[in-house]
Amino acid sequence: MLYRECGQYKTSYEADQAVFPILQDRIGIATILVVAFIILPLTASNFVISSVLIPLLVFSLAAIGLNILTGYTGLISLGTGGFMGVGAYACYKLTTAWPDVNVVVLIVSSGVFSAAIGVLFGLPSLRIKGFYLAVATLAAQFFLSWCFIRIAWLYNNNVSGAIEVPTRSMFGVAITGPTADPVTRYLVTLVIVVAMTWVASNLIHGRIGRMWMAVRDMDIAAELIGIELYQTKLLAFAVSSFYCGVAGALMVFLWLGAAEADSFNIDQSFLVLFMVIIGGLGSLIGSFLGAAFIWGLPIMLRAAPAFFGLSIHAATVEHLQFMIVGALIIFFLIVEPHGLARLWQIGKQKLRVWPFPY
Amino acid sequence: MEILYKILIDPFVQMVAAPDLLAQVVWEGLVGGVLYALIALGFVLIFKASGVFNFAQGIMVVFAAMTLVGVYEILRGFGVYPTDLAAYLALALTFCVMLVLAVAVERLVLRPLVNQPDIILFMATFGLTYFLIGFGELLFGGNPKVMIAEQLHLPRGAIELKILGGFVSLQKVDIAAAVVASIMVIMLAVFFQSTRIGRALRAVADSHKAALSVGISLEQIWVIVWFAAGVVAVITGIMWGARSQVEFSLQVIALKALPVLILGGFTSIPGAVVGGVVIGVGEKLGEFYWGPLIGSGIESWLAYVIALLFLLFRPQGLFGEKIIERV
Amino acid sequence: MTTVASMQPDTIPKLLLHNAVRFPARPAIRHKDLGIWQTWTWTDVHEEVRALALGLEALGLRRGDKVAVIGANRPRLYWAMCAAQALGAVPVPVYADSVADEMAYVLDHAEVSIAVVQDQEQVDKVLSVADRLKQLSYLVYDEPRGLRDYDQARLKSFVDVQASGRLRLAAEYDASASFEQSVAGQNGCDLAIVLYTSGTTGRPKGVMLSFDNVLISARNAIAFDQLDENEEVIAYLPLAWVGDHIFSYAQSYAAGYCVNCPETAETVVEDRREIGTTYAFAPPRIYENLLTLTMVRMEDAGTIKRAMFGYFIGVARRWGEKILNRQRVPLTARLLYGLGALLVYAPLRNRFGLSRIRVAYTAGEAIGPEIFRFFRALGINLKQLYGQTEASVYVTAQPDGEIHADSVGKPSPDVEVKIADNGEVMFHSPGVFLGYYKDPQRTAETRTADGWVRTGDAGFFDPVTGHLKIIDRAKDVGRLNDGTLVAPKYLENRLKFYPNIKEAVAFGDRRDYVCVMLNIDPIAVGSWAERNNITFASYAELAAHPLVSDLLARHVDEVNRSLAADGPMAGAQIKRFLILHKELDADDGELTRTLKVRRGFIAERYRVLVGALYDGSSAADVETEVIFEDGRKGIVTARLKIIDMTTYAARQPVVEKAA
Amino acid sequence: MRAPAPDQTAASEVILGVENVTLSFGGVAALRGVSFEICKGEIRAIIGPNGAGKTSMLNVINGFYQPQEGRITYKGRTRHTMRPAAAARGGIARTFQNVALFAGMTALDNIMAGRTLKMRRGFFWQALRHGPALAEEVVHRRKVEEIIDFLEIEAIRKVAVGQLPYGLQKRVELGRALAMEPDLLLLDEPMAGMNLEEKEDMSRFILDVNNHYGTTIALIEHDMGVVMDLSDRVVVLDYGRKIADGSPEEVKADQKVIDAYLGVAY
Repeated sequence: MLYRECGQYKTSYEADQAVFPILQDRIGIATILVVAFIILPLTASNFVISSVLIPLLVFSLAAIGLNILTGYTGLISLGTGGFMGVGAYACYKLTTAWPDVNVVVLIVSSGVFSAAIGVLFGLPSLRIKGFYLAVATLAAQFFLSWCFIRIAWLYNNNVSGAIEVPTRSMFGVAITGPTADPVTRYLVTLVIVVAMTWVASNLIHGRIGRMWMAVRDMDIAAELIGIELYQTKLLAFAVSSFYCGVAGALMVFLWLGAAEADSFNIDQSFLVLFMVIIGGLGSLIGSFLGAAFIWGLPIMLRAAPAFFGLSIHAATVEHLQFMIVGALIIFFLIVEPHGLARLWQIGKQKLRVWPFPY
Repeated sequence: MEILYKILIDPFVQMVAAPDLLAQVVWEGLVGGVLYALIALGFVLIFKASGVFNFAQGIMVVFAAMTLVGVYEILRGFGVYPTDLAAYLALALTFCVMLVLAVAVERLVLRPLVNQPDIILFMATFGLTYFLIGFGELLFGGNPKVMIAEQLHLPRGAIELKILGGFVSLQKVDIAAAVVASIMVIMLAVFFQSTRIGRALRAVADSHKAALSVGISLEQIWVIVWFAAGVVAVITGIMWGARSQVEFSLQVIALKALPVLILGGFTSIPGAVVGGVVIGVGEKLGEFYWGPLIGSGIESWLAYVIALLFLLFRPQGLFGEKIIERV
Repeated sequence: MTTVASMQPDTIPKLLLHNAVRFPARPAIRHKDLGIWQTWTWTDVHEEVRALALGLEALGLRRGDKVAVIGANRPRLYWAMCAAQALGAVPVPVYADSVADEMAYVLDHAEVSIAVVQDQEQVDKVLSVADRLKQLSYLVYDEPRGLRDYDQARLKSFVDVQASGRLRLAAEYDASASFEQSVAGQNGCDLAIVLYTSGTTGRPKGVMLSFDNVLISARNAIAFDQLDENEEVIAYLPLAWVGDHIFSYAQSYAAGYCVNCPETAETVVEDRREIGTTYAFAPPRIYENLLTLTMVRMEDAGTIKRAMFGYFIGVARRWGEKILNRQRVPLTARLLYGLGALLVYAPLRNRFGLSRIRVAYTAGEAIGPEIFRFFRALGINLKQLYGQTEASVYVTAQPDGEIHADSVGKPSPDVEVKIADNGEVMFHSPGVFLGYYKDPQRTAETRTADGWVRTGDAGFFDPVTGHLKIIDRAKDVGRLNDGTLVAPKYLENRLKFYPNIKEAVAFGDRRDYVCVMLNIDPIAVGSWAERNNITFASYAELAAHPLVSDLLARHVDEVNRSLAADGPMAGAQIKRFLILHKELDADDGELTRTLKVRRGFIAERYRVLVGALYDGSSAADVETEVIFEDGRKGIVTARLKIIDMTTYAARQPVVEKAA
Repeated sequence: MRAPAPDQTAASEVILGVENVTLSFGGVAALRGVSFEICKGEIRAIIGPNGAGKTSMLNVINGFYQPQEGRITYKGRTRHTMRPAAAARGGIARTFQNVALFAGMTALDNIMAGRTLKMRRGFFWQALRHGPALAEEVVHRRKVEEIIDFLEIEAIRKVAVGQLPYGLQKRVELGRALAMEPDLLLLDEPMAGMNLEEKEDMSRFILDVNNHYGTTIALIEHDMGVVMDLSDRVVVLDYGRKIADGSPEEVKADQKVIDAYLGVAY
């Protein structure tokens, strides 16, 4: 209905291969970007920005990272939290070691470290598959969170055992640390996330993306067309962990402002995994939708009783929240195992063929 | 050189120096291992029969324990007396609850998700975990409870063995746990080997048609295995609860079962046991003798690393069937 | 008009040079090939055609020679026509789906010396009859696929021919000049093209058209509909059909607009949507199919959506036409229509690929008023025109705002139309053909000494609107034994207006009453059957199903009722009908290549059935020989039920309101 | 049946040689001392009753299985073990008995994936997906489109292969193999489960591939008629042994073959 593709014809492969070949999609994306970059910063309250929008972006990025590994390459990982942690601690070390280097540069480059660690724990992926591999990543998760506690050097031996984000500014504006204004932090996060999403989509739509998906869909056939399974899987691990690492760094530096080992425990890994599954394996949009759902739902649930003027004990709400999230996860897996992304696709298809059913 | 010595030689020297201590550590590990094995057992049962990797096994243990204690308290509240009667009544009721749970899971989760890829079912059990945590806490409150060990007439106190030129103390509860575990394993083995249903369950692992030919519907089989897993969970809950206290954070021990499964193979009951023991002992030894070298707490990951290294050499586990890739 | 025309280039090759200067960078033709719309500007086309022309000349193509063009709508085949014309040779497009034998006749009769063909399939066909073609010296093929092991002596690849042409351009200093000379050397009255019309009877006739015929008609039409170089048309109808020749070739050169060639036959709808044609020309069945498709698909839609769709289509049927004709309508209607446009009409146009349509013509057959109004109601400016190959298409057309579902409009610019005493429509125009190729006798039969052409159609001018109405082929208009007038085609069209009825053949002339044979529409009836869970394995089985015959009986009954109110036609109501066991098929000679029924042939072929229809028997056995795609022959047998209908007394004719 | 392609009658240069290859899984012998040669440009059929070891033979040739004994000589280079990826790099392409496509991807992407080896642009450019990377993408898209045109699957270009009917899936798989521009093309029952029309199409494609690109083809097929029409030479396996080798006519006449096929539709 909204999609009127009549008259949209392609005279070049560049146009035909474009990520958004349909005009209406391009318009849609443009609108979203305008809203994200201009409208929200102007309208949203500090609370919304710093405890809804920023985390949403951070988790979306982590979800994209995990999606590259699990959704596009078909390798289950339970180590996301750990890899995020590596990013965070690396960034902390970097910023404290080189106070005057631009913090944004450091945030992004801290991904390199988690990438390295990711590859290290990806090494077994040649021999082992499926749940067995999940265990390998679980090893990574527990080993890393152990490191975050035991290796005092990581948090510069401070007594609290936590990492405190130092104030760093860019063009004279504080963008990290307690003094940084939420909107600034939001915008910085947004820029990084958008840029990295763009890169991810580039990779996925090109040769590398096809290699990943080939490995995922039918590794035998992939090998047959000359794809080196091992290298491809490791590359996926590297890129995936890089994204998670940066997400971790963002989480500490632009969202929480401080963190300790616990921020990167197994629960974090599961949280991101949920986002990917609910959002839809093998879909970038899904990563965002999933993050929004998993992160947004509890917030709404917490708000709900007050909204309906009920006074329920906080603990009870907490418990109900667990139940509802759990139930919803199952519900979603039942109604649409391919996640929100698929729902979106179906909806879009319906609009394209409207008024016909097919 | 120095460090190499510390790693390669020193620990063994210590072991020889104080064999009683070694024995103690091994025993501790053994007991821990038994409990791991019990949880792994739950996994294996379900994985064998329905190919589902049941992450919820951990929470089922806690839930079972919580229910047991909770129901007991309620019964006491109604003034059921004597206490042991209440306790056993509670136990019976708990089994019923687990049966209900099994049925519910089959109806509400497994049946709608039949023929979905493993990862999806895996995630579903996550959802289940979340739900049970919330549900359990809602019913029994978030704070820890004490297992009704004595009401169930579990032995208490310890046996002091004077051996190896020193003392080795064995908690009676632990012995009981070991015994119960072994009994249960044997029962299950018998069940699988020589009952019709057992054979059916084994068949399911290979092909669903085979199972139907035995005359049992897939649904029934699922209910049965989940109930069996539930029973195992109750036992595990009691044993674990008797050693420490019953709290929801316990559910992470489910993750401990993973390396055990890796060692034992996802489909082998004896494997689960052996794996459990190996991990348990290995963990304790590592923690006790090597831990200090690199800051303690290595328990938390040692098991996984052991499993991982093991994987690289034998991907299908100790007792798992060899996987041949057909093209 | 003529005066204006005479100042402009008077041949198509001249127009090519003209356009290369006028619109050097504008797209002249596109082809969806290798997944994208490959585009050629007028400059490119000029270059391509020149290269090809010089190449063909090198192959010995001379002024007056005939060049057969065989294949689907591809840029290269259109260029071949222009290249031939540039050399003063005459292109002869041939229906690509005609069987080897038909093809042999045309190629031989036209004395074709070079055939430009699309692919292996066509090469095989031509080679299979090569021994009967004395004149044929070369086969130029576009797609080399599968031709590698062929004896190359008489085969030349299109690319090579062009290459040799380019070589000449490089080598011979005067090559380009000689090309332009030969272009300049011709003028409007020269023979431009020979189009073979598969007449309803006998062998095809080669209609000779001059550049003037083609171009003046084309220009008049362009002026008539205010077309310009911005139009986009989709070329998917047979090259050999005059319609395609005018709309996708002559008018494109005259107006300078872009012609788009679809990727394959299956993807036409998709490709049309991608391009978004602004100017379209199609026989009614294309629109019928669109409508049928729509209705069938909407049947599968959800209840709410179906209701919504139904409601707004209602709104459209009520107001759409008026709004399109700029008549006054209440505000509420406008608002409702606006909402409908958002929810239904615009999306539908989009699905049809007609979002950008400015003018759409239907011609060649009568179109069902329902279908016609449906499209107009959606805001698509669908119009009817009445044309003939002999007239270079245009005889009459409907001017914007003067649309009547049951008329074919007013005489086109420069065209005079008169009705002969026997009711036959005759015309006189600059488009009047030069004659039938090598057939002065039949030429004389058709064209009077003073240049009037007999259309062979019976019709009359509506006294109210002054629009021409066509009843039937003049020779087909017959009388029942009791003297009442029967116009079989008129009946057939009335019947075919029902989506369930694909084809109808009516009999009655010199008989006691009217009978018809029906063909069910497999898509429409098929899905109807599914909805009523009627199972069927084959077309024949479906056609023979009692419930299906009931369904069609209802349609026939409605037709009878409406006929009763139809003045002169009231007497010719349908007494008996049967449903044929197989689809009428051009390959079996039952339809013409333009898919018109050949009543005579059918009457002959199904003698048994016709007999049964009139001897009162309740059923008839039939045995037919059919020709399969691969040329093999087979026998189909069936027992057909004959249904009796009730007829109604004539009522006072009600004048049909326009829309 | 068919006019032999010129280059192959000219010089029957051997492209692949199999020398007494023996393969067994845990005692079960799939192949026992099989030897035969495939000449450049020919269409070589491997036939035999079920379980004759045909598929195993292909798997040995492109490195899925490592034979316990025997040697494979490909393009003059002899090797004992080889990984599939290496075989691919060497110009061996392959289709499977039961289609092995990338179900999550469109027909177009499946075939594009076949170009992987031919694409050079590194990670950096891929990440930008502009300039060189895009240029490369376009070049290969064009090549792929030629294959799509060749196989007449324009209409389903952008359909996810999962939703395609079996016959078309087989075509897409062939397309993916062709995209590799192989020197040796292994086809495992290319016509299994197809109707007559689809079989005719597929046969045409196979002939055209061989004729158009001069690709050497080794194919396993059950439909004897097809084999006799298509192939230049036929190897017959039975219980992992070679029981006959020669022109279709010779093989047809061979008593051992007839015995082996006794009861099998012929």
